[in-house]
Amino acid sequence: MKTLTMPSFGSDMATGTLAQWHVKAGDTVSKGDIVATIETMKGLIDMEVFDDGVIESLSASEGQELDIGAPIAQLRSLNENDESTNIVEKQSSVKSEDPKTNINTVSQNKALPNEQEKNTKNQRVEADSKLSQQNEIRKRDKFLAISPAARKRAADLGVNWRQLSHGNGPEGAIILQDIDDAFNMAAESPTKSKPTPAEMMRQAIATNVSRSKREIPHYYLQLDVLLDNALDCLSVHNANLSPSKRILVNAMIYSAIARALEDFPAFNGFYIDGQYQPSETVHLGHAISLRTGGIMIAAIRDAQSLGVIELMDKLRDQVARAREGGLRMSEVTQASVTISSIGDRGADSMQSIIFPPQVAIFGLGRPRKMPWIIQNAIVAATVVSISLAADHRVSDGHSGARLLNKINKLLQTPEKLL
Amino acid sequence: MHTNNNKIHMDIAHIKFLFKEMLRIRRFEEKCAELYTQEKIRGFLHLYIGEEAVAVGVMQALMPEDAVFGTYREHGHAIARGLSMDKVMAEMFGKVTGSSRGRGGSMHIFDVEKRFYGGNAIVAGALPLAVGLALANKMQNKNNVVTCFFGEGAVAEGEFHESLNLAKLWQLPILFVCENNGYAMGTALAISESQQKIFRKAQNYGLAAHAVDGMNVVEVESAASQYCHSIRNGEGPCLLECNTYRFRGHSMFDTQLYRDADEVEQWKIKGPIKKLKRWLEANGKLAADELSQIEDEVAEEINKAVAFADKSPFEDVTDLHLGVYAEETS
Amino acid sequence: MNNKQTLKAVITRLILDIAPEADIESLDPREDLREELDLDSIDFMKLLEALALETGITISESDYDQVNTLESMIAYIESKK
Amino acid sequence: MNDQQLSYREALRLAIEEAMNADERVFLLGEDVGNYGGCYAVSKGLSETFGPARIVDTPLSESGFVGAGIGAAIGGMLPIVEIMTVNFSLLALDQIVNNAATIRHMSGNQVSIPIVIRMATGAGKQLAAQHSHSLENWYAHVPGVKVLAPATVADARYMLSMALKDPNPVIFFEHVMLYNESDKLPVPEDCPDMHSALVRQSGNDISLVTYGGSLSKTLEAARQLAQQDISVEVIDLRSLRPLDTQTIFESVHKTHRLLVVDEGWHTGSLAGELCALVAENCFWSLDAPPIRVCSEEVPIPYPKHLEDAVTPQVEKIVNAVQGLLSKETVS
Repeated sequence: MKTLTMPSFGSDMATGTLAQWHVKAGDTVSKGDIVATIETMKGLIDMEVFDDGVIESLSASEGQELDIGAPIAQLRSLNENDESTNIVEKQSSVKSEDPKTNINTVSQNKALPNEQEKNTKNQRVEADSKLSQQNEIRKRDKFLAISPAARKRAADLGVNWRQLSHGNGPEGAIILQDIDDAFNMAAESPTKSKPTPAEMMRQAIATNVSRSKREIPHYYLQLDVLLDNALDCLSVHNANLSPSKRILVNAMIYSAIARALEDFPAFNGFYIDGQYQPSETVHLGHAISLRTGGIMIAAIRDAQSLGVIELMDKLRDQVARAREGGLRMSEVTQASVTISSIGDRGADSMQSIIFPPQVAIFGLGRPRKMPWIIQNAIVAATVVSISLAADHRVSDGHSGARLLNKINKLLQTPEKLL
Repeated sequence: MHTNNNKIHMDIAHIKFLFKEMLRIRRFEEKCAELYTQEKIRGFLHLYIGEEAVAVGVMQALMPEDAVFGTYREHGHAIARGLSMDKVMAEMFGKVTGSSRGRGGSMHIFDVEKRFYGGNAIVAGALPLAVGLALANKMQNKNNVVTCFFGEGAVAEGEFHESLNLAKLWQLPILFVCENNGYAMGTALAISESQQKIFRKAQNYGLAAHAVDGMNVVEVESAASQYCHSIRNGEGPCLLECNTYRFRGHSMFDTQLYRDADEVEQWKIKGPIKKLKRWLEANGKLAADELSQIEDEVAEEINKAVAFADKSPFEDVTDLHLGVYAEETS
Repeated sequence: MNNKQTLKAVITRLILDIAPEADIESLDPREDLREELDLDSIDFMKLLEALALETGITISESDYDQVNTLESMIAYIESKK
Repeated sequence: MNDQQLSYREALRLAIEEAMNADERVFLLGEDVGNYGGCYAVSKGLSETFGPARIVDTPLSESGFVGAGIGAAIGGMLPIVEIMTVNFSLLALDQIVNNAATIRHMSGNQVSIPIVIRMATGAGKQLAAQHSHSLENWYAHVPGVKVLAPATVADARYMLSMALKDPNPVIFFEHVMLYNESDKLPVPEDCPDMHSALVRQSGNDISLVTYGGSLSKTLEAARQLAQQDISVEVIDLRSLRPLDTQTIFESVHKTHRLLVVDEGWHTGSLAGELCALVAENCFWSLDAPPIRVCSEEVPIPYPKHLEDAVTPQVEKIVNAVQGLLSKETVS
């Protein structure tokens, strides 16, 4: 059985109307006979049949409009199993064929025409409303024209071009020369002296910590941790090493913290635009105090996978480079959690402020001798206070406490950390 | 087929060959019509049904080294010139295995090995090209004939007059073949040309020219052979006007309001294939089983071509820029 | 320049290498070296390393508390010479 | 003989003569190229040397003989077609765009069309609107052809030789005001690859990009601007398709400013294309909008004072640069 379908007479023809049948069910037809007349936008065109056979049934009525390819009649060919005539049916037509790479796929992956029109219509509505908002904004603050090159130069030199009242370009537009002048003027004039690097850093720290305090709901926990096992382990290890190879106890504590964090993703990641994104690895930021004032946070990448020796080398290297201003941009910006240590001459304990967009910060007090109860007996012990400040939007005290205990447990078996 | 003292003696085997060649074109074009209504072939499709005798007749007079320029109604030219149906069909399917990598479609079939320099969608657009190729042959002392097909519509274009003048001015080895089918799309010859005898226009430019019954393949072949013979003797360009008729519309989307149905029927009776079949049968040279065997062979060749075209891949979009310039070809 | 003074000069130079802005002149030799000059543990280790190279004396971890001041550091090294 | 002078037209003739001597397939066809010696005397004397079979005078059938040239290229010849001026080439646009530029790609890379089509172009001889067009950009718009515009005697001499060795159809524009220019006898080293632009003068404040007949005006404007210590970089495109965008971008990244001098009309000009390319690729280096000095949007008028008012002139270029640098001139 072969289906006769509404024929296409041109690519711009989507439908056709069956104006008139010239055959009825039961009629025999031969190849080339005109079986119907089709009404198109250009007028009437005869439709021929391409096979000999007998009309089985007509499925479209006169005057009916149908899509191209829609069935309009059934034709029983003379020898029912005549393979050759319906070879064409088995192959899928060019349009519906889905070849891997062809010129059609370029058009296929566009949305269907009418959806596409719908999208562009409501895009246009959105665009108009956005435009009117921008005009509002622009009216409000004076629109300052600046050339692209000047904008780039201002960014490079750290000049805030918005403070310039006008420029030397057309209609007062700000151009390169204005940026260079502003930069040089700031450098030369003693009164309005250019902020020294230290002052700029202080300003940066100020804005950062105040923002952190304002936005992040901190909660604080603190735990005193016995250090004697770690110290004994280290003194054995450092015994016959030259000073520059010796391991500091802080490196041991950092390593314990980094490994513990592997099981506590809520304390190692980034909170950005209302969304928390845990970090797959621990980039352990540690605060390095600079002799000229201020601190820098350097990140030890993948700290959880480093042995204490390796971690110590990284620590020593980063501190040295930080003090020579040689830290790489990536090292300064990529910490996923931070540790701030008061050092062995500081206070007993320290609570810190989280560095956004991180969600936790540890504070180490100075290792100190104090009485300690072991199996109901008082002994002299060396203890360090480890504090944890964390973001209550992401974690809660209970899991923070379990984290501190995990760190404590790791520090009691120091040889595993080496 | 052999020509002596330029009187053509046709043996029966050759006449049957002509019959089958015309039938191959006829059935090929009918299959194209079917595939077009099923949206397998897109773009414009101009069928050669009714004019088969012209292409088949003229091609017998050509050598492999001779060149052919077709028109956009070129399937008959291509098949009669010996291009494979597979490549022609694949070209209309837009497939990379097509004669022009699928980039030209029905109106731009190229096959340089067969010296077939394409159809051309600009009416009379190819006439100057043919003149140029003939000029190159002459300058390189190649004694080949360039054949340029065009419809009677082309004679209204300036390029027809410029080309015929250049051809005669430079005594070029070129055979112009005018397929006068009476209509330039919807414009009858009578309402577009003061002088409707196209060969007279050529005679005015000094070309040897005359008209033949374009429905009689034998007459077309003998006329074309005589002209090619004189061209190869250096007697300059010729024009052969073949009075013929297209049984289908200008293209697939044509309501044919410009002519009435019985005129078409009249011409169908004088159709080239029907005429030759009647002659062969009358002389007992074409038995019924032999005819159906020919039909089966033709149908098989066509179905193989459709299958080949259908399963061929499209050109990869990343090759889009290949061939814009010579250096970017691979 | 007797032995003590040469040792003091050496230690002072090594400290300045590590902390160039350190105010050595006003340093009370009996005050805690690290406290006064704000040397953290890494700086202190670099100092001991430099001293070991310069004087051939390596100060072990257990002896750290014997070298807390400038004076005690000089005495410790002299005793080991 | 080092002070021997060579004119722009003689340079073209040398290139044609050299190619025709070297290869039998090279021949010249066009209106009045033979007996008349060429309407701008480029082919004077060639007919005596090579004979009418290779220096072919054609009837006034631009579509016919340009199409024939293209057909001859298909047939294995290396034709040079001379169209008297770009103004008459409009009759042959169909053959150039639909056949020469298209057939290689459309035939699936089977057909090669090695042809050079030469045309005079531009205004300045008071020939009025129909004989003064600058339509290089119409051809530079079409993929499949190359478009060259030599502005100097050396470029005329050696870019034509390179074009004649190129396997693609090349449209070769000769500005009418250049034919009489002369310069010392060029040597091949004077002429880099035909596809690359050339920094005729380096500078730091602004990049002036131009081609063909406008180069001399641009260099004169640069000279005058130098006196007001404005350092101008002048770039001669030489090839209009393909465009040597690398040289242009490097210059704009350095100077931060672009002015294009183009004798075509503003709308749809090659200068417009250059400004778009620079805006897209050098946006963050721009310290001023990329601007153009083109012809006024009127048919080129006959009288000298009007023709000069319409077409790019040195003063217009100087004023445009000053406006851009917002440095008021002293005078």
